Amino acid sequence: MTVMPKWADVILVPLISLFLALAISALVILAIGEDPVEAVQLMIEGSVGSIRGWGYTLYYTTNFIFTGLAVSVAFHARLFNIGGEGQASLGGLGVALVLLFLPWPHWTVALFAAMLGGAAFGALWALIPAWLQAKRGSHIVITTIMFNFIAAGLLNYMLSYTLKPAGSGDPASAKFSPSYDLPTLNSILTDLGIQAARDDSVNVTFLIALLACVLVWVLMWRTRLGYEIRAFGHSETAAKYAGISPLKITVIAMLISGGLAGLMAINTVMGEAERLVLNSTGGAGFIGIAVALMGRSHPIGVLLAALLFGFLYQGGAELSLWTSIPAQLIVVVQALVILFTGALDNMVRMPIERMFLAMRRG
Amino acid sequence: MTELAIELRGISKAFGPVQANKDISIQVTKGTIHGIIGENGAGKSTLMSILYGFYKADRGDILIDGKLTAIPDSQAAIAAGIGMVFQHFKLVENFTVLENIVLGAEDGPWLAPSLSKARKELKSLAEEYELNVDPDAVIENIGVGMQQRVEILKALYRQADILILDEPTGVLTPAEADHLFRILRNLKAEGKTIILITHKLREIMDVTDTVSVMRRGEMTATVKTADTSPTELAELMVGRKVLLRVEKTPATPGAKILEVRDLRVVDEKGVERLRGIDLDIHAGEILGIAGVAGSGQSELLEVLGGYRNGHGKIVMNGQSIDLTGARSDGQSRRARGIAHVPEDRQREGLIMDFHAWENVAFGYHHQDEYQRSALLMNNRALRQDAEGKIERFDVRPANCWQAAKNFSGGNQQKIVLAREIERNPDLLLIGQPTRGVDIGAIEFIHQQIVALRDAGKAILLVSVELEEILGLADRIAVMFDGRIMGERMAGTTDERELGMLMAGMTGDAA
Amino acid sequence: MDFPTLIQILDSTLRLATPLLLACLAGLFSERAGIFDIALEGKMLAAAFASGAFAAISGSAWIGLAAGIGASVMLSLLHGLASITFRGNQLISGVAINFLAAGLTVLVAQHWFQQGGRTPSLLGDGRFSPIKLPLADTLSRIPVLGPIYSELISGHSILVYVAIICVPATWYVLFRTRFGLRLRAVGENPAAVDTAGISVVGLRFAAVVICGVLCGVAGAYLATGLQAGFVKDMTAGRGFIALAALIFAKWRPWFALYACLLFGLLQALALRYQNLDIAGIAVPVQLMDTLPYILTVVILAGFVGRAVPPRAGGEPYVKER
Amino acid sequence: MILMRTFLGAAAALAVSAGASLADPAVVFDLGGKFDKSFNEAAFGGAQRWAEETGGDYREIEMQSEAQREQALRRLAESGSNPVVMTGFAFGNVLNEVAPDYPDTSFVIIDMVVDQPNVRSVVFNEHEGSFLVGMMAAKASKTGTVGFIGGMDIPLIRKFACGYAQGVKSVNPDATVIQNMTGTTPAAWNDPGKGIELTKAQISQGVDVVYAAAGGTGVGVLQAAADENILSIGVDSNQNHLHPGKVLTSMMKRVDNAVYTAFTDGPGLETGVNVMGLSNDGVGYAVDENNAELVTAEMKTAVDEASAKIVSGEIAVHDYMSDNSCPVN
Repeated sequence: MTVMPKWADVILVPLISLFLALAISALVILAIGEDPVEAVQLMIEGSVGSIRGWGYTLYYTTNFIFTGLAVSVAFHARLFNIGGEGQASLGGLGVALVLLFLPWPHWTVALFAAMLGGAAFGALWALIPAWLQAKRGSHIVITTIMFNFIAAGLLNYMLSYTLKPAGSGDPASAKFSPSYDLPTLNSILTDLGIQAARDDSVNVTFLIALLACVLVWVLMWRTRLGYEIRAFGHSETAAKYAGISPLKITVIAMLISGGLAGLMAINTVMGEAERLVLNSTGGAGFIGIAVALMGRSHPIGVLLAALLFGFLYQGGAELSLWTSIPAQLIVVVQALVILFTGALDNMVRMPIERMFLAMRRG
Repeated sequence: MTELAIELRGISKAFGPVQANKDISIQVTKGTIHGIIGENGAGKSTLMSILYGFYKADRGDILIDGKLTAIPDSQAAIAAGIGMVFQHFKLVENFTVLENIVLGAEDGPWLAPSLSKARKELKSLAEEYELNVDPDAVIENIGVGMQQRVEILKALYRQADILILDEPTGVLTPAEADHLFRILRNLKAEGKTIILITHKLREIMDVTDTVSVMRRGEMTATVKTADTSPTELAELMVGRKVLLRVEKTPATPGAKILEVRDLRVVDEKGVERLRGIDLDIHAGEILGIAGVAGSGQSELLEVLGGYRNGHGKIVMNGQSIDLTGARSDGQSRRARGIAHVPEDRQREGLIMDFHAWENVAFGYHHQDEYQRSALLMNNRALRQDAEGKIERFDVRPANCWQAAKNFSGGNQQKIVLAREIERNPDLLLIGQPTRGVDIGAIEFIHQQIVALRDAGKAILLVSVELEEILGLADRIAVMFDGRIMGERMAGTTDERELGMLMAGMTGDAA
Repeated sequence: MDFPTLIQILDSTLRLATPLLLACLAGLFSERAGIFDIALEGKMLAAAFASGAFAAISGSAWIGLAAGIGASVMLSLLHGLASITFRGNQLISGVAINFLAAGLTVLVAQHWFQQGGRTPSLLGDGRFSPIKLPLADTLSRIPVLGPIYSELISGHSILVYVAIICVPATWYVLFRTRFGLRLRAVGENPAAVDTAGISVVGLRFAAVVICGVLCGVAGAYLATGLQAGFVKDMTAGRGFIALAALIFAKWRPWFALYACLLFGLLQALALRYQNLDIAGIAVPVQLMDTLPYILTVVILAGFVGRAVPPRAGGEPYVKER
Repeated sequence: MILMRTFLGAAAALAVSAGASLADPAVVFDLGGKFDKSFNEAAFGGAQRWAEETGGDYREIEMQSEAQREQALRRLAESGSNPVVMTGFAFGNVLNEVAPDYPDTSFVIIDMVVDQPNVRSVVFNEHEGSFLVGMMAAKASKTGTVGFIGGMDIPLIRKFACGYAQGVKSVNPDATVIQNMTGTTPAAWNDPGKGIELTKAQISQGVDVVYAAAGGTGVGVLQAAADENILSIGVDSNQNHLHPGKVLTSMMKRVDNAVYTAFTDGPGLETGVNVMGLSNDGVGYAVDENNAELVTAEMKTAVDEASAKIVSGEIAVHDYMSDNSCPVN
């Protein structure tokens, strides 16, 4: 029995949860002896107060769109893909291998190839947990956690022994060819004659992320596969009754999920670092969980939540640059958002449901 | 002497917007068996759960032995001498019988003394009431009848004077049910009070002293069993005159549609659920499968519907059907003209969170008319199709944007039926067509099934309601323990004969 | 490998297995009661910070231990609130708690000590120092057994012995007491417990609090026993290895001990040998580090004995209607 | 409206603070953080010394993630900080890109050579300093087995190890040098627990002097050495005070001097590669009241003698990074 109108479910509840998370974050800032108002001002100024700020805000947003969509697609199939981090770092490996060892004539071709490489490696890293879940009943949450660690070990090994250029002290690959540099907001604006910040922040992959939102929406709500994924996610028994193969859906949903997570690497590895470094993901795989939860697994919601987290991330980075508030503040905000929009959802929802019930009766 | 064991006064309980119990009052005399009868969803279980402290009533008083007693939780109910055997047993599957009995009734913080005391107690209880169980057997390894005894023992071990049994015979064979009723009479003789919740009229007439009837959350009547009749009770349950028989003409079976030979199924736990089934179904007939729940009829439906793998031979319209592998699933069965209304529509037949229009295509979503292009689905076509089906099957409310979970049980079933029947299948598999469906919808559903038969289609009907099988089917096969015990023509058999077969007695003995 | 090296490696194994074991048993209590807990890591981290901070402030390892347990139990209660009271998703709650601990520890450490998210180094009574068992010196001259007693068995901090004693204690509580029976039952079928008149919520909260206490001890051991103070992210995935060990042990106490010792041994070997040479094949340290995770995946895949978790695990208990 | 005011207010506040920081120097600490008791802390110490002596202000930033590097450098350059000093080789790549965009800003990078006109690259002859403490280790060792515990397994740390081993062998050619690296990722700088375990493992192999070149991990090494009653050698900063009487000496890498000098030189400082070695007190060993009793006169004489010979070129200490190999091990 629906007691709440849909708008309350998709807008009101997340907003209240977000408000609670932010309110508690403000208390945390107060508790460590800082001024929340000033902190918020600094964050706004640093993230959306300048072209540079926007550049980085959108750069982080791009990451979070990819990982948020990754988690969302898996959520639709009722799979909790906690392995976005590992899949994204493997995606980075894929991008790096494609760009380091194969020649490409132009950045557009290179980008396309890198997308394939990143998505393929990310998908591959999701494939094994998916297969184990579907075929052997291994809990996908545990396997993807384990695969995050295994990915870290693998990447560590590759960067320490295989990809590291001789004589380098950095556990990082060589730089990619400069001809693969992606057009950035900065370079585009400069071409237009607008003086912009010089950096490698937001680049064309942002547009690809937006495209990914559209494609995921089309996939989930306009294709047979999406229909089957959602059906499977809502009821595995019903899906089986309808002749939808659990193995197929689990594997395909996780391949798409892992592929999306892997695609993030074109932004971080190809776009920003222009080489493969350790920890290029920077926790974006985990933020994807918060983004998907907040965005109710809908691409529009994911986009908005990713923007919010992009803002928090860039603002938080600024905060830690100019104040003594550590960037871990953002980790706390992220934790609180996951807590309130995910685990404590009922705490927010139940009183609101009661309220609507009372209104309907009254 | 009419001392009251229980008196409920003005009990009300709502779950969210649903009013499950409305101002219910009831008096249960000590040392009697008191039946509570009503349709599914009438509020019987809720009422008893309140009495057992499982739920808290919004309003109303409970009197035990004439004293006003607050029952905030099950602990209080147990302390007040109430024991309850739930429809779905509340046993820890990988614990032993002994551990299950001791759980919650331990003597002290250490386990060993409790267990040895319970072992002795169990022995004397078993002798007293004919309730033999092996105390060291693990629950998941014993049968349902045995598990039910454990539940009763659990209550007796807690010195219950009042025993509530919720639909206790749903999973029992008639013989097991008879044994249960013998036990209940023994308990009554010992001075225990028993409340029996059921929707089966026969049980009420057989075993109870008094019967209360519930309908839509309200108590409509309480009468002495001796002073009433099944017809009267049925009318009280439903609230109007009921046609207990389905109106249909005799069948005119045509060509053989489905042939099943030596069909075998082994389930996930390695238990053989079907042990060689042979069946034929012809066009224009309804074959009913009778049997106690768990006799293999679910598995039969599932194999035929492509939900589960099996071994053996199935020939449909002269062509054999794959029972394993990629071409053995719901989709390929539908392609062969087999439609399937599953037993559990909420778990299998519908996606409860999907809109009605999405559900109307469920399982057929890959069909050409629903596609816009190779990649995209045509949602508009889906909705148009859904609107037509909703109208023709009188689904209420006629709103294709409403989520399936927000329709009543009957309307949910109509959505499933509309989807499956309008595909014009050669064979319709239909399981528990009217479980949890209100009486008005039952008639409609039965009419649809008969109409499909009259259109020359083959129908395989599985139901645990013997009455429904007898009324609807033309031919009846009875299953027991994964085998078909015998086949009877509906017109020439009766409940007693089928009951013997359901209990595993061969046709000759019956 | 000579005998003294072996003793040393085993000694190191014991030290490294201790936090794993405590966290693993913590997880065992929680998951046996049907509450999945992927936040062992976060609770350990919070406990490590709290114990490091309070030991530094008070100069007493015991006060540190109490603070560590307190911090961990607080997070446990949060997990309980989310997953028991409000019937939220236990995994999501766990993820949130892990992040909360990772962020808050650094934030508070920075605010309190201004040392970049670490606590001051602990000295003297601020740490749990090794305990020499009676006669350790006297017996050390006995060949083979002497060194085993005096070096391997003796000379650990008290929390190591606490962890070991927790194994039989856990077994006893679980299988020989009323509480244990109920705890196991609530993880298998909470409805059975509920209808037997026992509070599911109460039992599960009890389990979650025990989990918090044990994680607290584990974290305190990291900061005040194994090391001398808190550094950010010092648990370094131990909570997840403990989780892996729990699955490896199939939720049984004695097997938890063996699994933790095995994983401790892997860590000890990985620490000692950067590139272990086994039959001419150099095993990179990364492989040693990830071996517990790989083994867990193999176990989960059911290739080496299937791990069946408690049946009601992960599902919030809702009374059926 | 309120939002607008907030924006303007924030902008105004930032403008004021930006104005105040004009031409102040800045230092950027690497991921280990400025309180790693080692490398970054030394840099912090240099900056503090400058601030105390001159009364000046400086900006400081601690890296939290890889992606922040570029952003931090650009923000500092744009907000007028000059010179901008950064600690750690990991900035190399980024600086190479950033420096040309801000020709008016002077950058100083420590532990890495970046060839840009406005960049001063400060590198240290760690192998020379390590050679000296290696000699002291060999002299202090009774077992003839000494240990080395490095942080991340990178050529720079191999350079420490190689210099150390050469020093040990120069005193006692039969000595055994047991080497361990904490790991292959930046996390290796920050894992005192692993430092403790590695030290205990080395002790069981007979090590009685252990040299830690492992950033924050070294704190654990020194701790374990003190607990187990053997000698340790600190690195980068003077770490003798951490466990008085237990730390034989510290291999001083005067990152503090590099930062201090850079700050003092101010905007427009001389660029190019700046090699800090024994000759210009860029490296050395620490003697203070905490280890005075441990360093014998004979030891000191021998080491000082060797130091002079290295400066004069009479002793050539092999630099691992010159060919990625070490003649002894």
